[in-house]
Amino acid sequence: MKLRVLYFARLRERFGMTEEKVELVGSTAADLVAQLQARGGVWAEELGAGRAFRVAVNQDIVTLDASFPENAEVAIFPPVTGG
Amino acid sequence: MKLRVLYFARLRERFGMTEEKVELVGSTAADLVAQLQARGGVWAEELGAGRAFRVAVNQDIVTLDASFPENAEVAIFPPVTGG
Amino acid sequence: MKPGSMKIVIQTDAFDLGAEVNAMSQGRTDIGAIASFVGLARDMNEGSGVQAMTLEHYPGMTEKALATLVEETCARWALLDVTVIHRVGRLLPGDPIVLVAVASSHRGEAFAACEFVMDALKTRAPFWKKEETPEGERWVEARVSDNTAAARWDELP
Amino acid sequence: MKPGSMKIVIQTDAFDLGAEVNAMSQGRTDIGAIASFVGLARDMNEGSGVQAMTLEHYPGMTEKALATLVEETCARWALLDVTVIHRVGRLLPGDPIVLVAVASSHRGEAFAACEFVMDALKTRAPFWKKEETPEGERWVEARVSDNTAAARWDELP
Repeated sequence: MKLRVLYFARLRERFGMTEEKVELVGSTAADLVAQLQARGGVWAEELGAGRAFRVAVNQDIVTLDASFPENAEVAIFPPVTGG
Repeated sequence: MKLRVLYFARLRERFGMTEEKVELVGSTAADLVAQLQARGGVWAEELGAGRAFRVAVNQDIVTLDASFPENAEVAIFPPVTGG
Repeated sequence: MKPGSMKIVIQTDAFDLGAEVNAMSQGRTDIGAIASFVGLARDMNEGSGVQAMTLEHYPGMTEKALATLVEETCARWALLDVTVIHRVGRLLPGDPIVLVAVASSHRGEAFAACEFVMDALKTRAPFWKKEETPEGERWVEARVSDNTAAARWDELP
Repeated sequence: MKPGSMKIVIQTDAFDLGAEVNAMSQGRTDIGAIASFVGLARDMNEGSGVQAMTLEHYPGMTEKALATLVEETCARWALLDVTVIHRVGRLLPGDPIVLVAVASSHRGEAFAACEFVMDALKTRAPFWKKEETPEGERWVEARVSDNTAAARWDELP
């Protein structure tokens, strides 16, 4: 399935991009994270086990077992630090 | 002992005075209240059993067993309602 | 809290929340949080309309009671500044009555201390309200809920 | 709370606490309490000096997350108005970052709701801070204490 994936804050900087189109094999947030980890390098490092990050689907934070609707706007970012 | 006694709010209005000099027979807040109650009328009514009022000595709220220092500034008033 | 960084004022005039809070943070960079509270005169109390109210106080004791209360607050939480302003005299519905502002490094302390000051003020500072209603004038009775609100601080951390 | 009496703004400019709180109470006489909070940029964090910070956010999600949060707050407490303003962009120590103001008939609701909004905002609104320190730039890490502060509202009445 096709997804638009956005990155913010430290992840945006480390991945060197603000967003990309991803053709996902699978349908859940966990599938997406696994596919991105498989790129190795900073992707494996930042999205590896024990690293804290959040996934949002259509601007709501979801758990890793969440399924994506087609053409979802997905975002991956560090725990928030505003306020 | 000689005391200056101030009244505030509803008690000031009901007693018809803002302050008076009292020659107290006894030495505690309870003694003063009993002496004022003995005047009868609004005094007996407002300071009677079950009525809520506060006694302050030199501008600190005290309990009825508190002893007065000589020439104390005493105040009797209803529970406070500011803020 | 550095000496002197506590402001307690009883006045008839209105106050300016923005100016008070700005004065707290002006020229300093160690404050992370300012919690503030404004209490206003409502047009309704105990089920009847209020056209105006008059606040009476006990000059001298009021200042003393508020200073003691603020010192207690500063001993309990790590604070950087506290301001308390309470109006007296005749006020109309919508008029601000009381302002409490508390500055701290972190928000938890600022919120707790600000609410504590308000709860304690409601039971310990010698102010009394007299309301003008269509049925005539009446002195406001102390609320049991205010005693409950003040008492819970005896148990809380 | 009447429809529309909720204001959520993300902006680079400074805000004016006094003006926001005055706007809430202007022309109405049913508000008895306004609790407010201002969070400011500090010159120190995690033991090192902070010369400036830049706030990044997720446009679209930020507004949605804050609107959801405020709706949740209004469902939980009897409120008359809520304002949330959060700044983004580069800020210096002493600069205000966030403002939350909550109006209610009574103070208990106003205090609780204001603190709830701040605690929830800290864990649910997509803002990120990057600090400039003498040792270089660094992204601020989320605080365990913020999760603790947010989680306690799951248990409290």
